[in-house]
Formats: sequence, structure tokens, C-alpha cells
Amino acid sequence: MDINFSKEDIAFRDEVRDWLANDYPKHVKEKTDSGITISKQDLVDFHKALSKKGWMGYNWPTEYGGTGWSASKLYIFNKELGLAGCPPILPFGVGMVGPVIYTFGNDEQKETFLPDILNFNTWWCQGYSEPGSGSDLASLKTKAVKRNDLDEEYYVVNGAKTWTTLAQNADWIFCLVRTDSSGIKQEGISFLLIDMKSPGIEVKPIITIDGDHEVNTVFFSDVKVPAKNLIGEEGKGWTYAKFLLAHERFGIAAVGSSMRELDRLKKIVNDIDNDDLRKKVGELEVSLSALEITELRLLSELENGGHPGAESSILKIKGTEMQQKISELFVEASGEYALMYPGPHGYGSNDKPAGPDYAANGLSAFLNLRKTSIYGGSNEIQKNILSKFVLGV
Amino acid sequence: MDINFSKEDIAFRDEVRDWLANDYPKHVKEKTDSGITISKQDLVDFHKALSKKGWMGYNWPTEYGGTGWSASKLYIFNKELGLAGCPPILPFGVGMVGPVIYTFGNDEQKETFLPDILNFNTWWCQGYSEPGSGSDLASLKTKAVKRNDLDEEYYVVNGAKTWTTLAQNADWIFCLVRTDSSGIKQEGISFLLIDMKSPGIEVKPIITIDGDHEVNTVFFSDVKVPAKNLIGEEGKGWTYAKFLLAHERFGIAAVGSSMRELDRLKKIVNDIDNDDLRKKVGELEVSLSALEITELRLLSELENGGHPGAESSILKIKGTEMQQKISELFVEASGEYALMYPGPHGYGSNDKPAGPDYAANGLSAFLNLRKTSIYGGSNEIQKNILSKFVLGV
Amino acid sequence: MLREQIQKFCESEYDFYKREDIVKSSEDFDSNVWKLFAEQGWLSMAFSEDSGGLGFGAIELSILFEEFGKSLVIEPYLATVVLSGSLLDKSSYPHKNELIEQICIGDMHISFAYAEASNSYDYLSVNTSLDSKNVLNGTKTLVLNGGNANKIISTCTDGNELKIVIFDTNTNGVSINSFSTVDGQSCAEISFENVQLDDKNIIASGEEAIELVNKTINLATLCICAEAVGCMESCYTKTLEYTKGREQFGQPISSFQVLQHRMVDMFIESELAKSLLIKAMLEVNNNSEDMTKHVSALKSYIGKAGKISAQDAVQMHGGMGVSEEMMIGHYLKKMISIDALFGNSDFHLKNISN
Amino acid sequence: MLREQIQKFCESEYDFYKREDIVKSSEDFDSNVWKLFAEQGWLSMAFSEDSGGLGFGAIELSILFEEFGKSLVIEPYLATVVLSGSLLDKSSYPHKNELIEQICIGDMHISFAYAEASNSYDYLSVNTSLDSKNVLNGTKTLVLNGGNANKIISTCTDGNELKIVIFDTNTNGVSINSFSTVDGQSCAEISFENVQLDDKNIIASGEEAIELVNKTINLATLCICAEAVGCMESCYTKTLEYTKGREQFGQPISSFQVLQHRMVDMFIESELAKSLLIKAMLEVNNNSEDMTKHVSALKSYIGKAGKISAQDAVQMHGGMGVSEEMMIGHYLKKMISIDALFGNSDFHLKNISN
Repeated sequence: MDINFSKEDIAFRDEVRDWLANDYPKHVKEKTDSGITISKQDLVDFHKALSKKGWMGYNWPTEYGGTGWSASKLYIFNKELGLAGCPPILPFGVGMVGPVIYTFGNDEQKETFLPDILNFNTWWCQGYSEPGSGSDLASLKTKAVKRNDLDEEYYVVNGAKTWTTLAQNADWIFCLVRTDSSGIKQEGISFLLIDMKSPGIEVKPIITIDGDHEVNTVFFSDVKVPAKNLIGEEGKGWTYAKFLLAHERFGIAAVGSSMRELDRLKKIVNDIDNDDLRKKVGELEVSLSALEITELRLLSELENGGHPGAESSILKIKGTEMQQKISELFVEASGEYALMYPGPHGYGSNDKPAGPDYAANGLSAFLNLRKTSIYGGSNEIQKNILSKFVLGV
Repeated sequence: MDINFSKEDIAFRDEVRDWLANDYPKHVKEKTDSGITISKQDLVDFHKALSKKGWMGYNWPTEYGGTGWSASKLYIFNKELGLAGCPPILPFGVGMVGPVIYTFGNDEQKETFLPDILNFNTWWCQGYSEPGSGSDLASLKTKAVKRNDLDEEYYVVNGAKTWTTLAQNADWIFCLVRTDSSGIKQEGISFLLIDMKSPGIEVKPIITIDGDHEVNTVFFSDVKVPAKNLIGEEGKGWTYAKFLLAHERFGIAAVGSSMRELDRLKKIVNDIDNDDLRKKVGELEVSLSALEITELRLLSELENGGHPGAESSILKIKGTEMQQKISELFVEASGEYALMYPGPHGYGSNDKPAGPDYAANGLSAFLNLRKTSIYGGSNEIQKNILSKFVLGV
Repeated sequence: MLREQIQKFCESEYDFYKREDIVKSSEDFDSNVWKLFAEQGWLSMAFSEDSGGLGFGAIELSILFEEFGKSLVIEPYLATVVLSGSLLDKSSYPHKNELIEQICIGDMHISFAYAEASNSYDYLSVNTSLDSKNVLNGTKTLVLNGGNANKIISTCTDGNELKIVIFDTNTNGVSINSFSTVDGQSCAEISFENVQLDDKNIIASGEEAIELVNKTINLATLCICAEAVGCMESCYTKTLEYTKGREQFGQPISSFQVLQHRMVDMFIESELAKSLLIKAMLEVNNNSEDMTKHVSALKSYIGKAGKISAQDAVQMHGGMGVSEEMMIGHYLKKMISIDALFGNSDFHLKNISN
Repeated sequence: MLREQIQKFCESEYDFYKREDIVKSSEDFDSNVWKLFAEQGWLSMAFSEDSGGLGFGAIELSILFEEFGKSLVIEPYLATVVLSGSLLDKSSYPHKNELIEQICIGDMHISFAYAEASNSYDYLSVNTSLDSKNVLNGTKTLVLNGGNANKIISTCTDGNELKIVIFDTNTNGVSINSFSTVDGQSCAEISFENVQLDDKNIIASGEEAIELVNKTINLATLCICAEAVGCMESCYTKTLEYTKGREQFGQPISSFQVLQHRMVDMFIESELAKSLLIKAMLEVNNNSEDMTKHVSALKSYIGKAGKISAQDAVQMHGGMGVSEEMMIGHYLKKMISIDALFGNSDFHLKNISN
């Protein structure tokens, strides 16, 4: 069992810290440090800075322009970015559709899409969930019918995708669509790449309980999608989707950012000198340490050629619980000021209320983070997965 | 909603307190007050004292020699006995088999058995669970085959009953036995009364984790039971069993005794001046108050002709959780002394260890009370019942 | 009967869409709805008959708020009627009847400024000062509905003893900064800069003032606890309804045992909270010695159980639970605001443990 | 490799029935088993090579105790080897090597008397006194395996500084009262009445004594935490096995989703506890500055999670869970004893929170 880092890893960690100190865009850092919501442009600047350093393909093999990092480097990279308060790297392009394209796509697709992902020239979003499908992904109903007009092969897509994060900013969406309804539901699903500028696409905001607009429903009405945008084979979309879900383990425990938040919280709690809260913070510190080492143990298994597989559900469950609990303690530490809530973008500088700065941010995080135990396979679904694969029942 | 008591109820409460002060056997009181385990004879003396006062039939109608008390009087009676630290009234005779006999038995059975129950001349035990049946009561396998010899009708009983409380003291056992295996499992069950002195009965102790001998397995090998000991009709035993379970709501929340224990605990915790424990005690006080009022609300519904039914599962779940949590805090309050455990009967007077008196008793209670969330329909089964009858799913 | 009346009103006049319209409008509440409250007698019911009210007490207020909790009513009943109105009603202030009359007919809003930035739930530690010439200086925070009030009732100190004063919000030197609250209401930070009052602005001093603050906060705490109990019941019933209708993997999700037991827990917690409410409202109604203790027990319980219940409700509603357009997430926000008001769960637990 | 060796031993030489035989016998442990421990090298492995040991450290001890936890080994390894042996090993006591040698070959039991009735986990506050003529007076409590010890190591004070002394249990003025512990071991209350010692009975004084107590208790705490982690894993695996085999209502009870999720929780908690153990044992092994903090984190975690895990295991075993004849209830008793030793969960949480 080796949960300690090698010299090479330590050197890499220092390189990441160096980048964070010098090349992580200052204007983004200033905003995240003072709890101000960042703009679309800020996000773009952050990702472009990563591209410039060559780190955008953090999880890709070198042959496609990725870093080819080991699991421990990936871990360090994610933890350090979290500790520095960076926004999470948007997973939809580089984390999700990219690996699907370089694994299952054809050469033309690789050339068309991969460089733009690495350079963050295209903003991707994800078309998996549908209104009514929830955790039962395979029950999806969005239909793609193949047509052949004047030698042009294309699909006509009709239906709707929902809980689509930042679809309002996206250039492209990758979608699971139904190309066949005759067999069992997992069969007949295909994986399509769709240009968000296509006629017939409508993006409708969903405002979440924190008051923010982050997710959307995307409606498709007779949207024409060139047949060359199909990944792999028709009817095999479910296989690619499962590959994607299994591949996307990066940063799931959010240890770095939770450490940063817990550290901020601890300072606040020491200032207000409240024993009840101090005890709760202590419990979270212990749990976070347990979570971190558990992630390292899984990494170590990975690096030694093991396949921890379902155990990463532990990271999902405990990582999201940790984020939620920390935010809940911020709310408790706000005392009476948890009453005031201006929405996710703060009061603005001219209109600052009395009470601690962290009150509004804490509440915003608390409300926003409720979703983390629901999406990406709800924590109940994760426990079902563990029941099946770990308990064997 | 009336959760307050009438003048008549208050007068009754005073009468109970009066009895407790003057007629509750002193030697029993002394032992329970100082946490010394009581003997079989002590239990007999306690029940006989109740009989003498005419309170043994606390839950019976007056026509069979019972008190005919209202639900609120029953509640007061139970609470006051609990507050005074009385041993629980043994339910197997008066609470369980008694009502089955006066409701479904014939006149001869009523005459034979009821007076002895009221006077505590017979000690009953319960033959429901079987090794392997657990909460799935209806799967029972103990067989009773009817025979007819020389004009004598009798059953031959073979099988085993388990978790039989104090069978080692019992004169009689009431049993669910299988008289027919052809239909669905609930059918073909009959209700038999069996003399524990019958040849072929063997009582084997089960020692529980507190080290005590309270429960047993009772084995039946070709035990001859006169056919006149069958209650009601053959094959209707399941109906009587369900009646019994629904009827036995008395004292299920154990509010009085939990109050007494929590009060003792509170004094200890104040003495050792521990904030963590003080907070936990405070939470239990609030929960116990909530439980008490919930029981009163259900009583009030009963008295107004309602049928709370499944809601009494709340009392079972929360009442047992409360008992367990209180005992757990006694253990925590014992600190390092929770390490020592002499068994359920204490160290004896000549051999007293250092450390607080409550350490050994607390641990004994903690270990002993684990069973309360398992027996009488485990708390999981209670939640299934609530799912079915309250949620309607 | 009162309960049925409120339920009927909320069903016909105050469904979730109506509520959302009010929240999204530029006003903090709907003055037409407020007029309807007046017509139903709800604005006057809590005041003594001597003051021109219907003479009902803590029990009726609890029922009202329990139903308000179910429908997430955002009208400023707590601020105007419970906090300010009851304080006046219980006081010996000679001008109280005319003020109460105006509250009863729905023509006046009064806010009670009891909190300051540093007093952390100890509302008797007051820095706002009233000097010997009746000049008021200080800053009050989290004044419920302060931005909409015609008058302010404020605690202050003359350096010697607690005083309670009342005055128009448009008095010189009063500045009001209004903010939205997490549950869709509003509160204000209000500062007083050399506000000149005179003796007839003083409602109470010394012991009377202390008792008025304590009793008023205690009654208001009971009311929001009742609101929380209503929220908890609705979280349970709405989740049950949702899970019965929502299909996943070919069956309603209510058929999953894990969700069933979690809903059973919600049901049990809701019933236990109701029991504590009943106890506390009877004690307050009887003005019993222990009433503060029973209200603290209730507040500590619902602060924790209510938040868990609302969080579970959100979780079991899945994506729908975090959508602003669904009612369910708003119960969670309500529970946050209730826990924050008048001392949170840990604070009240300490109250009864010490 | 060590782990496999221990597992193999426990399987072949120390199953539950063997353990029960020892518990029920008149002896507190089985001297034949103890001899086997010596033969395996387990009694010597933790001591430095200079003292005649194998020079292993906290990591190997943790592995040993984790496996002891799974099999609920009741031999007095903690008392004799970890508490007394390591203390001697780390000390500058000139006679230590002969004592350690005797421990290694299994011929000697020594108990460490660190606790007194009133010191509540503060083992540096000592009332037992050693006067200027080396006369010892006082009472020690909860001395692990004290009834079976050939020698006692005891803390005491000369009124000025902490001292650690060692002497034979049959010295005049020593009286020992032995009691059974909840996990089937034994401990003693020992009183010293004018016990005459001399200078060669003194192991350490002042700073050295303080450091020896702290390090010894810290190492022992790590060991019982490892034991708890072993218990937790066994609670999980045994419950899984039981629920798969136990049929109710025509199906194995492992098919009920509520039980599945609860076992998943047990699995997760067991893994998280294991992670904290790995961290703590590495820190202790490196003698790092933060090692006490990491051990406290671990102790606070397993105290709570371990008890919950064992309680859930008992509950899911139903009636079998509370039967003395089944192993599962004994894990709960073990967890109780572990939480009680060296400061419970709340105590250690405070340690790291302040």
C-alpha cells in the first residue's frame, strides 16, 4: 500500500503550484478568492490558459495531444487546482466527449473535433438526461430518424434533453438518441454530435433554487444532423455512454476544493468561537482526511494495474456529502444572517449588507450543491451499484 | 386535540402513586432502586401485589375481572409504574394469551385459565418464533397432528420455539402450531395452550450478549396436548395471532421508564460536567417529550373512537430507539469504566470495583436492550408496516 | 374550523403560481391578499378584545402558521401582526388601540427592530442609544419587512435600562436598506442618525420592556415553528405523491424500499414535531412558567428535523427538487430561514440543556 | 506476508469456539496460545533490535491488531507487549533487556498501571506518590491484565515530577483485585500501601517519563484502533454472509434494498476507517510531529463508526445478533471496550478541534 508520492510527483506538484502562482489568470483568481461569481469569459480565459500550458488534455493519451499523466499526477493536478480555488474544469469536452471520439470516432471526426477541444475553441454540453428519464437513462425517447436526400445522409432529431449544464454557452452537444425502438431499451441508442447552431434547437433555462441559471432543457424540433456526426455504429450508443461514465472519474471526490472550503470555514468558526460548530468542523476534517486517503488508495490500485471500478462510487457519495456538509456549516456559521439571500451573484459592491461576507456565498453554495447528490447517478443509484458490484447481491 | 388529563384521570394517577408508595413490595423497590437484578420470587411478589389491588387485569374488560380502564388510565398506570422503576408487567399471560382466551376461547377455557392469570398463579410464555422463522412468523414449522386414542382426542406436537422469554419459569406456553401444510402458509396454523410440565418438552437456555439467561429455545418431541386446549377453530390460529399483536399496544413506548432513566442520566451528566453529553441528553429529552405527546395523541384518537392502528409502529420504533440511546449515553458517561463488565448481576456486594455504580448497570442495559429493536416485529418490519398502511405503497 | 378556513383560502387564492407571481413582482407582498387577510379576520384574531381584536391566542396563531407553512405564504404576517402587533397589544402604551385598529383593517405595517449586528440572539443586549433628549442613534439589522413598514418599533437603551420606541419610518434620520430573504420575503438594515423622538414615542421601559421583548420573541418563535411543522408535513405528503407518480426502471419510485423507509422517517419526524408543537402552543397559551423551555425544545427539534426532511424531499424529487419552478425546493429555503431566525437549533438546545 | 501468517494462525488455532473455551475457562487467557505467539515471533517483533526484538514498528503492529480484531483475540498482547514492552524498549532503563527477553519468550507478563480513578484520560495527572525514601502509595485502576502480571509498571509522582517505576506484583503492600472486561479480557484495580522500592525500580523521571507515557499510550491507541478496523471489516463481511444465507418471506434478506444500502454504508465506513488507519500508522511509524493528531482523528472516527457498524451488524443478524453463542455480538462488546480505552470518540475529537 503506497499512499505517498514519488519524487517525480512532488516535482510535478511544484510545477502545478508554480503555474497557479504565475499563469493562472489573475482576474479569475481575484474573483474566486473574493467569492464573486465568474463570467463566461473568465471561464474561457481559465481553460485557454490551461491549453496554453498544454494541460487541457489532462486525461488524454499523448498520441491525441494529451498529457498522458499517471493517476497520481491527475490526482495532484486536480487537488492543487481545487486548493487554489480554481473553477472546476468543464468536463463535457475534454472529460467526456473527447475520450469517446478518440476511442470510437473515425479519423475525420478526430481531426475535426479533438484540436478544438484541446484549445477550448468549442464549448461542449451533454445531452443525456431527458425530462422524465432521470436516473433511468436508457429509457430515453429523443428520436433520430435517418434520411437520404439528394445523396445527403442525415438524421432528423426530435425530442428534448434536460439538466444540460451551461447549454446557453455551448457550441456543440453530444447526445444519446434513439434510432431504433423495436428491441430492448438499451439497444437502439446511438451517439450523435450536434451543432448547437442547427435550426430547430431551442434552449430553455431552468432556474435552480439558488436562483442561478446553470442548467437548461434543450428542445429538438426536426433538427437536421449530418450522418457523419454519428460516433461509431448506429445502435451502439449505450456502449459508448457506459464507457464515458466509467472513464469519468477525475476529480469526483473534489478533495482539493473541499479542503480549501473547510479551511476557510475553520477560520470563521474559530473567530466566532462556537463549540458546537468547532466539533462539527472537526468531524468533517477527519472525514475529509479519510476520503482523501481512500482516493489515494484507489489511485494506488489503479497504478498497480487494478480495476477499482465500482469502488469509485464511494468517492462520489462521500465527496458530494462532504461538499454539502461543509456548505451547510457555512450556513450555520452565518447565524441570523442566513436569512438574507440576494441570489447567486451577491449584492453587488454598492449595496453591501451588514453581516459576514460568507453568509450569502455560503447559502448560495448550500443551495447549489444540493444537485451534486442527485446528478451523475444519484447517491441512491451509487449505492445500488455498490450493492451489485461490491456486495454481490 | 386533547392531550390533557381529566380530573378523574388525575385522581387515578394519585391512586397509582399511592399504591406505589405504600403497597408496591418494598423489597422489590429497594432492589430496583439500587440497580440490583431481581429474582423470580420478586417478580411473583410484584405481580401478586398488583393482583391483590385488582389491577392485574389492567387491559381486560370488567366482565372477565379486568379493570375496564380507559386508554388514558392505561397510559397513566404504565407511565407511573415506569417512573417508579417497577419491573415491566409480564405481558405473556395478562397482555397476550388472556385476551385471546376471553375473545376466542370457550367457557371451559375461560374458567380454567383466566382466574389463574389474574391472580398470577400461572406463569405464561409465548411460543411464536421458531429457529429460522424470525420476522416471517407465518413460515412456522412446528407440527401438531391430531390423534384419537381410546376416545381421548389430542395433538402430538413436534418442533421448536425460540426466543421464548423466561420459559425457564413458565407453567404454560401458548403456541402457534401447524395443523395443515397443504394451503398457503398463513392457513393451517392453529393456536394451542400447552402445559410446560408435559413430557417431551425441553427448555434450552440462550445466553444473550449481556451474559443473562432470559430467553430460551423450547423443544417439543412428541408432546401430547389434549384437544380441548385448542383455542377456537383449527386453522384459524393466524387470525388470533394477528388479533393478539394488534391488541398488545400497552406500554410499547416505555415513556415512564425512559423518563426515569433519562432523569438519572441527567444527574450523572451534570455531575461529570461534560458538554458533549449534556447536549446529547438535551436532544433525548426533547425527543422523549415528542414521543410522550405522540402517544397521548394516539390515545386521544383511541378514546374518540379512532383506530390509529399502524401508527402505533411509531411508538415501537421511537420507544425502543429512545431506550437504546439512553443506555448508550450511560455507557458514554461511564468513560473508561465502560471497560469493566461483570455480567448482568453485578459484582456482588463484597467485590465492588472502583468507578461509578452506573457503569456496570449501564452496560448491562445497553447490551440487553439491543433486542428491543429486533423483537416484537423488528424496527425494519415496523417501517414496512408503516410503508404499507400509512404511505399506502 | 379556522384550519379549514385557511386551507380553503390557500387553495383558492394562494396556490404556488400565485405565490411565485408575488415573489417575482416588484412588491414584497400582494396588498390585495393582505386585504383579504383582513377580511377573513386573520389580522385581528390574535389581539385581545380590549385592543379591538378577536381575543384568540397562541393556539389559533399556531394553526394559522402551520397552514401558512404548507402553502409557503410570504405575506408579512409575522412582522406586522405577531412581532409588532402583539407587542403593542401586551404593552401599556396608551396609543396602542388606534395602531392595532389600523393593523386589523390592513392599513398599516409596523416592523419590530429587535436585532443588532453583534448581539447574536441576545436581544436584550442593545447598543442603539436613546439619550436624555430622546435622540435615537444606532443600527438595526434583519428587520423583517422593514422596507415596507409605515412605522418602526425599536429596542434601545438609555444607558441604564432597555426601552422600546415607536415612530414613523419617514422620520428624519431614518435610513432603510431593504434586502430579499431566502424564503422570498424581505428584511432591512435600518440606521438611526440623530432621530429626534419625544416621550409619546416610548412604548415601554425597564422591566416592562424586557418582558415585552421576551414574550414577543417567544410567541414569534412559536409561530415560525408552527410554520416549520406545516412545511414538514408538506414535504412528506408532496414527496409521497411525487414518488408514486414518478416512474423509473418501469415502476413508480415509491416501490423502492429505501425510499419507502425514508418517507416513513419523514412521516414519523413530522408527527413528532407536531406533538412538540401541540405541547408548546398549549404552554404558551396558558402563559405557563415553562413556556420558553417548551418553545426552545420545539425550535431545536424542527431546526434539525425540518432541514433533514426538506433535504430528503429535494433529494427524492431528483432534478425537480432543485428547480426553482417547483414548490419543493422552496420548503428547504423556508426551513433555512426558520432555523436562522430567533436562534438556531444548537442555540435552543443549549437553552434547555443548561 | 505478516498478515497472511496471522490470518492462517487465527483460522487454524484460534477460531470462535477456541476463543469461547478460553473466555469460559478459569484463566483469562491460554498460556499455550501465548507460547505459540512467542514461537511465531509476534511477541518480539515490535521491539528494537538493540533490545533483542525484530525491529518492526507501528505498521506491523497495526496489521497484527487488525487481524486480532477480526478474530477477537483476547490474549493480553496490548498489556504486556505494547504497553509495558514498548515502554521499556523506548526507555533508558538499564535492566530493560532482560525483561524484554522474558516477554519475547512468553515467560513474563507485565502490566502498565497508567490510570487513576479521577484523572479521566489525563494520564499525566497522577496522585500515586513516591516519597523521598522510595515508598509508594496510591491506587491504580483499570490495569489491563493486572491480575495475571508478574510485574507492574506504574506512574507516580514525587510531588515534583512524574516518575515511572517497575516492581514485582508480589512485593509487600501490593494488593490486586481483578475483574472481567466487557470484551472477555481482564483488568485490575491495584493499590499500593507503603510499598518499599529502591532506585533500581525507577525506569524514568521527569521529561523522559512524560514522553514515555505519551508515546506508549499513543502507540497503544493506534493498536486498538487497528483492532477496531478489523472488527469493522468483519462486521461487514459477516453480516453480508449472514444476510445472503438467511431466508425470510421466501427470499434471502440480502435482497431487501434497505439492508443492501445499510451494508453498503458498513462497507464504506470500513474502507474510510482503513484509510485513516493507514495514514495514522505511517505517521506513527515515521515518528512524525503530527502523529498524535492523526491517531486522535482515527480514534474519534472508529469510536463512532465502529459502534454504529457493530450495532447494525447485530440488528441485521436479528435474534442471532444478541446471542452470546454467535460471534457477531462480541464485536459490539469489543467496540465498546475500544471506545472506552484511552479516551472515547468525543474526547479525541476535542483533541483535534482545539
